[in-house]
Amino acid sequence: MVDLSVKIGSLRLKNPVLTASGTFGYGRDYDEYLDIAQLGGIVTKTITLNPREGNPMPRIAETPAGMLNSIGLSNVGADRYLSDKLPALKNVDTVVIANVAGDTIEEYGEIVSRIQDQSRIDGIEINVSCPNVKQGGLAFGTNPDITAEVVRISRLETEKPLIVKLTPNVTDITEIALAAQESGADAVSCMNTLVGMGIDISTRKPLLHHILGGLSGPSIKPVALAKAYQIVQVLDIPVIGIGGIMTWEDAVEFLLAGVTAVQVGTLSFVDPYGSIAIIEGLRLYCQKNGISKVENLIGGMIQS
Amino acid sequence: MVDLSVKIGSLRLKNPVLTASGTFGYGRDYDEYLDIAQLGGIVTKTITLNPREGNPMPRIAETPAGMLNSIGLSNVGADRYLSDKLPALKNVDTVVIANVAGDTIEEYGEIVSRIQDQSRIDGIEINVSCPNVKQGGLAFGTNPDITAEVVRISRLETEKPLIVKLTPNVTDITEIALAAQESGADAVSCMNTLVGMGIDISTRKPLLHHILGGLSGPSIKPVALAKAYQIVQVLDIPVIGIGGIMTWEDAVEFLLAGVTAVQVGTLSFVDPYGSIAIIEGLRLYCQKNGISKVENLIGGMIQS
Amino acid sequence: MIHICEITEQHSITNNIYRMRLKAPMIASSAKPGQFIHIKVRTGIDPLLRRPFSIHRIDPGNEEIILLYRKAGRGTSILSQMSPGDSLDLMGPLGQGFDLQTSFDHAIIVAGGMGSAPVFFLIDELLKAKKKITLLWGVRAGEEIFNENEIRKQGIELKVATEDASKGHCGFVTDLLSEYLSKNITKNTYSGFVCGPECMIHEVQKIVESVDFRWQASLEARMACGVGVCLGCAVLIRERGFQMVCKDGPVFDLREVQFNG
Amino acid sequence: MIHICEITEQHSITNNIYRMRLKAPMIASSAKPGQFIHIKVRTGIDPLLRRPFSIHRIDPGNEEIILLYRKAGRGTSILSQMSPGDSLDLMGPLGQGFDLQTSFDHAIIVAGGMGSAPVFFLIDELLKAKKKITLLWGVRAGEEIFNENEIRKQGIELKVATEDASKGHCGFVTDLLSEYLSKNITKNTYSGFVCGPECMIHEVQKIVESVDFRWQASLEARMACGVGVCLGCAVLIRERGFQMVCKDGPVFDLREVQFNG
Ligand SMILES: Cc1cc2nc3c(=O)[nH]c(=O)nc-3n(C[C@H](O)[C@H](O)[C@H](O)COP(=O)(O)OP(=O)(O)OC[C@H]3O[C@@H](n4cnc5c(N)ncnc54)[C@H](O)[C@@H]3O)c2cc1C
Ligand SMILES: Cc1cc2nc3c(=O)[nH]c(=O)nc-3n(C[C@H](O)[C@H](O)[C@H](O)COP(=O)(O)OP(=O)(O)OC[C@H]3O[C@@H](n4cnc5c(N)ncnc54)[C@H](O)[C@@H]3O)c2cc1C
Ligand SMILES: Cc1cc2nc3c(=O)[nH]c(=O)nc-3n(C[C@H](O)[C@H](O)[C@H](O)COP(=O)(O)O)c2cc1C
Ligand SMILES: Cc1cc2nc3c(=O)[nH]c(=O)nc-3n(C[C@H](O)[C@H](O)[C@H](O)COP(=O)(O)O)c2cc1C
Ligand code: FES
Ligand code: FES
Repeated sequence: MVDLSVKIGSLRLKNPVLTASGTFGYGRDYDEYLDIAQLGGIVTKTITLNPREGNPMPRIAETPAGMLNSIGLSNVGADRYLSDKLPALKNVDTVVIANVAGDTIEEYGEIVSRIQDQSRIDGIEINVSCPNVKQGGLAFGTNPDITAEVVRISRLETEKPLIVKLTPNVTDITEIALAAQESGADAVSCMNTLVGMGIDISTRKPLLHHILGGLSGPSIKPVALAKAYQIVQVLDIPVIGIGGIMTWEDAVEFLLAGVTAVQVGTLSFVDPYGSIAIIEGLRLYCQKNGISKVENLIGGMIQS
Repeated sequence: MVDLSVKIGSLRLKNPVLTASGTFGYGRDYDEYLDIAQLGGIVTKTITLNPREGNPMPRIAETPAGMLNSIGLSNVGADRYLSDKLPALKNVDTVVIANVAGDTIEEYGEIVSRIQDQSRIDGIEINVSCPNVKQGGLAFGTNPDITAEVVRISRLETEKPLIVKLTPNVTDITEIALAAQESGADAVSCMNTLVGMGIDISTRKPLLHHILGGLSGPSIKPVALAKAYQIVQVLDIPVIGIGGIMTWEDAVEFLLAGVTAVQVGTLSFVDPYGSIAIIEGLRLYCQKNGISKVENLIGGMIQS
Repeated sequence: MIHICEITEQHSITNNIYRMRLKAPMIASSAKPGQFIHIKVRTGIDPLLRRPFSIHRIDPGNEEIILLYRKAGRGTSILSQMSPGDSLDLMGPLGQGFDLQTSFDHAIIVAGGMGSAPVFFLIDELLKAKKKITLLWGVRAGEEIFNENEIRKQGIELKVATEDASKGHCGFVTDLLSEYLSKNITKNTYSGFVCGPECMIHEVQKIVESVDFRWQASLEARMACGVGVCLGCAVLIRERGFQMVCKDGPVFDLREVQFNG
Repeated sequence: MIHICEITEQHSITNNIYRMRLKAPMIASSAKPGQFIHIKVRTGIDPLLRRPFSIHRIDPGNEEIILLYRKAGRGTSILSQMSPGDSLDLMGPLGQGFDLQTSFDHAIIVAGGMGSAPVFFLIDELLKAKKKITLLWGVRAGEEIFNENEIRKQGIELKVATEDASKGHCGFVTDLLSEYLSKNITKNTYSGFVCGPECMIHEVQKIVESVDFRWQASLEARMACGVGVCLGCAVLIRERGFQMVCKDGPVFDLREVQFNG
């Protein structure tokens, strides 16, 4: 028997595979395709204090080995999240992480405070990749001081495990990751999407209504792995790897680079069962290679 | 007859397609596969004052729709560049751009001064993606002040068209591009490779000896297009688009986003004739669509 | 549900329109007209996303579904190169089909281009329910019209418009609709159905503004998940806000769709 | 040169070793043993890069070249699914082959695993030049040994080593070499050739340190361009510094190769 469990701060996950925010709805949308209790955990779609309609269409496009999205944080808002979405996860034996965002630093504190007493929420992931109007539209997470402030204010509101989801669109991600750690984050997840765009040459229109969007999928895997590896070198808290994970081999790659768990995003769109297939693949890989605990893989890269 | 020519500062290119530095040797390596006089221009491999052996193996690896490299600026050095490589391009009717780099700000000035009186060199591209030891190994081009200083010192040495090749691994590329423009650059090229990595899970070793390397190829196209578009919005000088261009459609996409010319890199490895195929494709596309000058495409994206 | 289905037949109808049969017992026995399937045209990462296709027809006896598709880009050209015996990974049936429960006697169907794909399944069901049918069918070139005899033999009133004047009315299918409405419709025992490109559907919306029976439209949008998760395929529906074409549609009440511009 | 070549034959030799024939007149007429071709296994971006394969043999009469390859990953498994009639885009012949101009009577060849691929072309040329040949061939399992009778009939001395003891010596081909050298070699009318995985070649380098005839080794390295441009496939060669496996090799003087560690 292989022990697949891992620990993110005080959270024990039955295995290191979670589904990423925005790619698994509020947790029950893929019930027809998989048993969510088999997952290490679910990160729900980013919620904000008030509901949001999201951006005009088109919102998605395909790119070489990837996709662009500019959904615009369309979500049901905190009230409906608490009244409709969370209760639907009541008796599910897996970890539920609520992902939250705000328009201002204060709003991060408010949304955390609004949901933090829910026993069904096992951890809170802070999405700092939203545009900060005060900073000229650059994401909160591109500035270490602002990131620190967002984390600090959220930390004041909750004792639940607090995970900061980093944006990769920065010069030095270790600086931001350290700021998150020093302000009280229990873990960081790395990474959100890269900024990208595309143009339909037949109509001459941008592929996305908002022109710029977020790139995800296998094309970004090498970048995600590099960022995760870089922050693993400087942090003491656990890192969750995200970006382009499609197979159990990809998951092993991230674990060897030093992350404690992974999230899969775009994969679910292509193969709703893909996250479970990764878990099965990990188990088999460990069995075959005599690895009794998946934790033993973490950081196991051999430097040549 | 379609007019494919474009202007980069005082440089007139017969068409907007150049081959990117490091992917076309010193200009004559692909002679068996194409007639280089048909190219808009050639950017030669980055040269430094002294020859460099480059990094230990492995230096390259394949990734989803892309590749990683850490060649380590292996090059013949300024002397052999001038004595062997440049003369071989003597009677070729195309634009030759020398790409240069240094270990210190001063070295940039020295290498520019060393080559700038060569009539065969039509322009100089400054590679600011090399690690700056004084800045803790971050590339020169990640800091606007250092970029400005590199450009200023190079500008003092030459009146040749000066192109600054930007690194994408920054929070705000417009800031760096503006610094380059204000310090006297005649154009910028965008972009160099993204930082990425990979691990061979069977050996547990990193795919590259140096662990981190540069990601190129179709996977980075959406990022390259976004960066190019962003700097086109703020600059007055021309922008050359680079990153993942594989087809004439990709080239049109970049032109519509506002670049004046493009460079193709990884494509040449996959299809040495690819650059010429792009030029032919562009010509045909213009003909079919009644576009008399390719310049009319530049910035032609229609915002919805 | 995800199904691995064998291709049992593949034919080209024109230069770039293909008809494909797939062994898919579960879908053949449960699908409704207007629903679609979501296909991974090949394993691996290129192309990455699935491609949505309406169910063109079902052949329950053979446990088969039939697709009708146009070679439009990378995904469909890979599809077009596949052969009987090859397998496809598909999800479905997805989405809400046409609502045929409302009371009406006479279906008036407007189909444009590949919008004809779902229309044949719709017609098969309408015939079972003994409805009168008028089909207004617009295409670029006459060669894209197929099954003409079968259609007429079934007692369906068929009017064709071609953009290149090679068959029927020269012009748009919306011309046929305007003409039809101006002549025929008096009472509201009709029900309207429209499938085709967005601009055509938008045009139909304007034309039928004043007629007082129900119109259902089948919309298209770029899709990632196909099941309402990614929120990528939104369409603005009056009073309901953004709805997902994949999950809440692809069939919507025509009058409630808010097109951009 | 880039060639679009038709596959004329494809057979599996074992579970995952394949032999492929390609119509390639220019290559068949000009290639030298030790050279390789660089294949785009399919159009598009996945996989992105070409894959290098030694020329296993040529059949000039039929204007064909023959490859021998192991299904190792994505690219080779796509190759293994191709059929006669399909076409491949390939560059070649590339690199410097073996130098057969040096004077020697007796070739001693060490082949490990897929290193046997270029060896057959080499043997064909050595036979034409009327050289004596000793082939030491190491594989994991006996089933990977093929053409055994043909080889012996040609008067070649063949010794086999298998790791699973299913044929010949149980162990490594380097054991065979040590033994062979300890018994046979007295004068320097020999010339040595070695093809196989890096660790084996490295081992051979150590073993032949004290013998005083020339050894040539065919190396492998991950490649992008295949023609010396990307500088990706460097190998450290004594006195010459970094050389490119694709352009300066893949054949190098064994004694001059500097392996890591
Ligand atoms: C509900 C629904 C039903 C459809 N039914 C049919 C049908 O029965 N027959 C048929 O021929 N076509 C149908 N389409 C359109 C079909 O999905 C596209 O033609 C197909 O996705 C094109 O893929 P490609 O790879 O060949 O083109 P590419 O242009 O290479 O595709 C690039 C991306 O754009 C998307 N895309 C391109 N065209 C369309 C389009 N018209 N609608 C939505 N997304 C698009 C693709 O899915 C892909 O993500 C339907 C679309 C939807 C949404
Ligand atoms: C000069 C030369 C000659 C060769 N001749 C033969 C031959 O005749 N028969 C044969 O079976 N194999 C040969 N190889 C090895 C062959 O190139 C690889 O097995 C093949 O590239 C694997 O591709 P893949 O997509 O199946 O594997 P993947 O592991 O999916 O490939 C991923 C990447 O690694 C590279 N790679 C993987 N394995 C090797 C390897 N052993 N050497 C170099 N690059 C590798 C691939 O080219 C690709 O870029 C040769 C290699 C070289 C350099
Ligand atoms: C359609 C879509 C919607 C997303 N929405 C969110 C979101 O609401 N909040 C968030 O933190 N990340 C969101 N993401 C980012 C993913 O959680 C993930 O970080 C990213 O897609 C990279 O992982 P992948 O390559 O596995 O998809 C979204 C991604 C996609 C593709
Ligand atoms: C193998 C390799 C070597 C490169 N060497 C250089 C170099 O010496 N100098 C430089 O400025 N850029 C170098 N580049 C970056 C390319 O010029 C180009 O900016 C990058 O590859 C993105 O373009 P592409 O996606 O078309 O390859 C190199 C790229 C590759 C793949
Ligand atoms: S395609 Fe994902 S919500 Fe419709
Ligand atoms: S593969 Fe590019 S130099 Fe050898």
